[in-house]
Formats: sequence, structure tokens, C-alpha cells
Amino acid sequence: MEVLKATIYPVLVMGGLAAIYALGLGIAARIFYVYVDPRIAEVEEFLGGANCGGCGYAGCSDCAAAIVEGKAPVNACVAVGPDKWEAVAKILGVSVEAGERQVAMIMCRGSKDKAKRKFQYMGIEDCRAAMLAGGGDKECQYGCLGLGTCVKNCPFGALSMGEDGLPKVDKDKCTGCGTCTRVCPRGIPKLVPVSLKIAVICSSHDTPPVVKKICEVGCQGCGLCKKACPEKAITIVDALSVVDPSKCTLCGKCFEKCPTGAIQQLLPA
Amino acid sequence: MREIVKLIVVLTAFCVGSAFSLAFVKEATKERIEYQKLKILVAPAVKAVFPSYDNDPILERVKVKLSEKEVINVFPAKKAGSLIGIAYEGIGSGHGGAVEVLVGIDLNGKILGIKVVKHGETPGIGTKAVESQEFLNQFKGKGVGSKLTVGGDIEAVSGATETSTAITEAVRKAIEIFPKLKEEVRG
Amino acid sequence: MEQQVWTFSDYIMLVVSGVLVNNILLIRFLGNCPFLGVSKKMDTAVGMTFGVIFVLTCTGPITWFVEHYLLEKFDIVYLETLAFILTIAVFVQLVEMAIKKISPGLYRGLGIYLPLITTNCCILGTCFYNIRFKFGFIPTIVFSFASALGFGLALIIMAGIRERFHYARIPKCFQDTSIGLITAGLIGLSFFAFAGLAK
Amino acid sequence: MEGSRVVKEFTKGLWKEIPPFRFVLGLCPALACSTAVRDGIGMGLCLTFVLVCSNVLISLLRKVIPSQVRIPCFIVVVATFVIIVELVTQAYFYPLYMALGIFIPLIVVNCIPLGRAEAFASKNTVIYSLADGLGMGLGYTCSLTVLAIFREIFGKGTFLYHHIMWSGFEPFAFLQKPPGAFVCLGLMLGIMNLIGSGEK
Repeated sequence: MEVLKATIYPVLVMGGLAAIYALGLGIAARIFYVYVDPRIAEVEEFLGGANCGGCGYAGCSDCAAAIVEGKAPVNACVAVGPDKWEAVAKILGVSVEAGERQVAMIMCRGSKDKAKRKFQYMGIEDCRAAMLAGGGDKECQYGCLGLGTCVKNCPFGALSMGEDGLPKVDKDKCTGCGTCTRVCPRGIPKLVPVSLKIAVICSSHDTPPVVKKICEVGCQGCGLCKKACPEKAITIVDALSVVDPSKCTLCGKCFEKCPTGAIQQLLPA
Repeated sequence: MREIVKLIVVLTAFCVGSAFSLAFVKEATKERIEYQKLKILVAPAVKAVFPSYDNDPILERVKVKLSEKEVINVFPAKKAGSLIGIAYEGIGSGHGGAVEVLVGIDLNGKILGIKVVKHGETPGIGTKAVESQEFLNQFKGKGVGSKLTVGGDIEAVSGATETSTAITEAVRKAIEIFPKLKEEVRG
Repeated sequence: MEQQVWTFSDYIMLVVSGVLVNNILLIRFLGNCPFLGVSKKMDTAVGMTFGVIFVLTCTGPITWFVEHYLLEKFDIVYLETLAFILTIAVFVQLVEMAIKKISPGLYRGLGIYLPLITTNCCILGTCFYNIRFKFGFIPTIVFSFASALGFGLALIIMAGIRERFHYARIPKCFQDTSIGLITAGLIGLSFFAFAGLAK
Repeated sequence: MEGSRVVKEFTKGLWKEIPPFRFVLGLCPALACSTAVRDGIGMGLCLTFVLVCSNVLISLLRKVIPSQVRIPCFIVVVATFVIIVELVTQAYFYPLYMALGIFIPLIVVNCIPLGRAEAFASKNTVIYSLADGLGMGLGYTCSLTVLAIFREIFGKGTFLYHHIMWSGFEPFAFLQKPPGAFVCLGLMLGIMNLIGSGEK
């Protein structure tokens, strides 16, 4: 009797509590039902699951949702390999080759001896810290500061700092995760298709006289290349020339005309 | 609907199972836990109120029913197997709530010693009465038949009258039930 | 303490005590796992802070009701742990579902932290403290809120400092959690200066 | 084959994934219950008991639990064992119970039992879950003990409440205080990483 009395209350109370809670949850699940694309959960299975943020989304489920909605490519998750990308593509019924493999490219040629400095920076070796000190030590407000923040943050070791004070990309190691573009205070590294043949390696939007004064190798936006191009593949946008690779035939006329060599052929024709 | 029912059944089953097994564990450990708690809380006080004994009064405690709801723990002190006195708590109301006093009484109804077990009195003011050995010693030798009133046979600690009164009240209440308890413990 | 009348200044002291003097994270050691987990970025720290403040201010009073009107009534206080954690888990899940439906925008900001909050021991711990300190209903609400605020304060300070770690040259073996713990210790040390402000 | 996997699951908790260092979970009790060696060992063993029991039970029931209510069910299972521990320590080790205080019921939200239940026990058979729970639990106990030895000897000058330092020894009271716990754990984690990096 004593034991019965001691067990009956806890059992009744806890049982009742659990039943009410479960009922509440069940009803709430119905009232607050939101249609979730089942493919999102399926896709999430194949993502890294570390919520690393390497894809640029707030966690893996966010990224999965973006992939399903088509806002992100199937290979958005940089933490997993091609086999997982294929699995994701299979769920969505598309092929992995939605976009070409992208790699980072350093859009500045203003090495130590070519670009002028405003002052000598001796602070913490980090581009973001240098930006806080008078906006960086380079005269050019668009150029690479060369303190290697992108190198330190590259999760795949694809970047290294060259002798000339500019980072170098190892195209084989680069996965195109875009970490470097996010950490760089000036956005110098850009993601470009791996087969890109021609590009203007400069980020400066300064006018010709300014660039002429502070950097030997920058694009001045003078327009000589534009005039030289027979295919009309080059435009000048905000004092920086832009090449449309789909029109370019690599005739090489622009290279001859460019006074600073900012326009570059990247791969053999 | 079936989903909801399934949810309820599973969760309830888990909770019921858990509560059921826990009730048994609780029953099995109840005695031990009470003993342990009393040992920390009351054992030092028991030592203080009895001059000498050789048993474990906490382990041999007797539960006495005073009324339908009130149950009191009585701690018997023994020497060489024979009962020399009993100790139990009386409660008086002080400035900061209940004041619990352990009173040790010999078989003739004479107080052997008292000790405050739990109180919420103001530190530095009310606690003067709680800590004053001189005040507490006044109760020694008094017992069944003593009036036990502050200002009468008990002198309050100056500045701590309220607490002194509460302690006296607790002891008086304890003495009142002594005859009944003595019978129960001797059994 | 339950019978005692609480004046306004008592409540102020309770808040000061909860936020600064007995900071739940740094002095009472509750909620350290999420503290180190989400303090790497400022925006996640802010999201987590609001989540904890909301959940704790609600679950504090709810568990208080469970304790006083259910467990004490039936003399089964020993089932406290079970009843509380169940209540918290269910509440958090309910809130998650509700937010998802009502405000998808808020869900994006807060939703992903909610599942983490269930196992955040500062929630359950504060509920226990409410009972152990024998708080009445209103002090329970105030103390729960103050605790959550203290958690948020420490978390945001920490996130601010950790963002600066980018610029610091930390030995490889001390990176991440290790330096995070040492930093937390130093912040805790500075919180010691508040001792004596309130009980 | 079978046996070697059991051994593997057991030993990974002792070094490779030792909590709370490699597997950064369960920090709160590690910080709060490591002022004295006795408390550290006590906390570790309490957690080991809960972890082993909940791992075994959950791996037994893993086919019965529907996935929508799996988390509440795991919580109920863990909470049950936590209350058992609470009652038993109260009955037989009362001073320990008083010293650990609120941190015994808080084992329920210590992420280790719940984390292992979700990540391991719900996917593996009983034997492996047992080995995993035991390894993780003992690993945790070891970490806590080492931390507690350091904090007690240098912070109080005692070992298991016996004075062991020379008479003029001035204890580093800082180590006994909460900030000391953080710094201590941080330094130990750094040293562990240093040793670990040497291995690779």
C-alpha cells in the first residue's frame, strides 16, 4: 500500500505532464505546419554538417535551402568533395557542371617595387589591421596591401606570399571557396573560371593621371585597348577596362597597346 | 491525428516508465537520505546537548506522531545500552522566521542542554542569543514544571530580546510534549 | 524570503547581482559550451543572446509554476530535474515551430540557435536557482531575465574580443578554444571587481 | 574483428577524442567541479554512470523511438539516470552531494550524454555503445582529475584534503577562483594540442 501510494503520484503527474506536452507539440506541429521542401533535408545529408560558413550561408541547412532553390550551385559546399556534389546534383536532377570550376585570382600587380607607398607600415601583419591605420600604406586605395590575410585564412593552403609582396594562387589546390575574397578588406582576390584566358589584372578605379603617378603597372582606364580591339570585346567601366572573354579571340592587339601591361593573357591560345 | 496519438503514447510511456522506476529508487534511498541529512544538520547539535553517550542517536531515531499531520524525530541517547535521555526539536518564531532548537532532556524531565539548529535571525544582532553559551546554559537543570518565561526564570541577552524569546518559546514547547514522547520512546 | 516584501531597490540589486556580480557564465559556470561555440562571430553572439533572453525569461516562471503547483503539491520534488528539462525542451520546440510559421525572417536570425538553447545549462541552472533561492513569482521573472542578460553581456564581450584574434599572432597550439578559455578567465577576473556591489 | 572494434571504441574516449579537450563538450562541470580532487573524481564517475546507462538503454531502444520525438525521449532517459545518481549520492556520499550541488542535476544538460546518445548510441549496437560510454566517461574523469589535482595542489596546497606542500607555501588562490579555472583549462588544452601536433 505504502509503495503503491509512493509510485502512483509520480506516475500520474509525470505521465499527465508528458501527455499534455506531447499533445501540445502535436497540435502545434499542425497549426504551425510549414511546407519544407523534402529535398532540403536530403541535400543537407550530403553537406559537410560542420556549419563552417565556408559557403557564405548561415549554416548547412541554410546552404541546403539555397541549393534547392537554385540560388547556390550544387557544389557550394567546399567542405566535401565531388562525389558528394554529384549526389546533391542527383537529388535535384541536374548535372554538377552547372558552372565551371572557379579559382581565385589576385587582381593586382602592384608589387613592392612597382607601386608607391604613402608611409612605412610596421603594425600587426594583417591587411585588415593595416586598413585601420590611415586606410593602408599603399598610395593606391584599391591595391593589394600584401600582408597576407588571404594567405593565412585560406583553408586549403592554396595561397602563398610571393617575394614581390603579392599573393600567388596554386590553381590545383584552390577550391574556389571564396574565403579569400571575404577576408580581404579590399576584395582583391576574385573568383574566375579556371579556363579564363584574358583579364585586366588591376582593381583600380582611379583616373589615368592618378594611376600614372602611383603605380607603374595599374590599368589607367586610358581606353587604348578598347580602341585597338577589333572584336569590341573591351569596355571601360569606371576607369577600369573590362574584357568580355566570350568575344575575345586573343588576337593580341590590346597587349601591344597597353602602356602598363595591365591586360594579360593568362593561358596559351 | 494518428501522428499526434503516436507522439503522446511514446512520450507518455517514457515518462511513466521513468517516474515509476524513480519512485522505487526514491523509496529505497529515502531512509538513508534522511539519515545523512540529519547527520550533517543535527548530529553536531546532539553532541552539544548530551554530555556523553555511546550510541548513534541519529540512526536510532524514533518517529513519533503528535497529531494527524505532525511527526517529530526523537533522538535517543544511550550509554552502555540503557537510555539516558532524549533529544528533539522545538520551534519558536523569531524575527526572521522559525527558530529550531534541539533540546536534550534526561529521563526525569530535566534539560541537559540546548542548541539552535536552524534560524534566520539578523547576523550580529539576533545571533548574539544563538551563540551566547551563557544564555543557553540558563536552561540547564530546568525542566518539566519550570515556567520558562523571559523576564521570569530566563534572562534575555540584551539587544537580542526577540530571539531570546523565540528560543525560550521553542524550549517551552518542547518541554510540554516531553511526557508523551518519553512513553513512546521507551515503548 | 518568500514572505518578505520586495521593494524596488531589491529588484535592482537582484539585477545587478545577476548580471555583474554573480555573472552566470563567468562566476557560476553555467552555459560554457555555447559560450565558446557561438562567440566566434559577433552576429551569431547577438542572435544567441536574444534567444537565451527570450527562452529564459519564459521558462523561468513556467518551471516555477511546475515546481510550486505540481511537484510540491504531490510531494515529488525529487522529479524536479525530469519535469524541468522536459518543460524546457518542449517549450523550445514549440517556440521554434511558432517562429518558423509566424516570422520566417526572425527564424533565420534566431531559429538556428533555438535547438542549441535546450541543452544550454544556463537555462536549467537558472530555473534551479530560482527554486533554491526560494524566490517568489516576480523575483523569479526578474532573476531569470537578469541571468540571461548576464549571459548575453559576457557572450558579446567575448565575441568582440575574439573577432580581434584575427589580428593577433597566437601560437598554433593555443588557437581557438584554448585562447578562448584563457580570455574568458581574464574577463571573469575583471568581473571580480564587481564583487561587493550586491550579494 | 568484433573485439578489436570494441577496444577501439573504448580507447578513443581516453585520448583521441578525450572530453572535454578534444571533444569540447561538458565544460561547465569541468570548470566548476575541479577545485578539489575528490569533487573532480566524483563528478567524473557520476557522469560515467549516466553515460554508460543511457548509452546502453538508448541503443537497446533505438528501433522503438520514432525520430520526431527522439530528442525528448533521450532527455527523459538521461534525466532518469541523473535523478538516480542524485538520490544515490545523496544517500551514500552526502558531503560530495553538497560539494557538487547544482551540477549533479545539470548532468542532464551536459552535452556529453545527450551528444553521445544522438551521435553514437542511436546508431550502434549495445556492446559498442557500452564501450563508447565507458571510454568517454573514464576519459572525462581523467581530464577532470588531472585538472583538479593541479588546481587543488597549487590553489590550496592540499591533495585530497591533506596538506602536502611545505609549511611556508602560499597557495595561488587565483586557481581556486572561477577565472583560474578558465585559464587553467585553456592552458591544459594548449599543452594537449602541442603534444597532439607532435604525434602527427
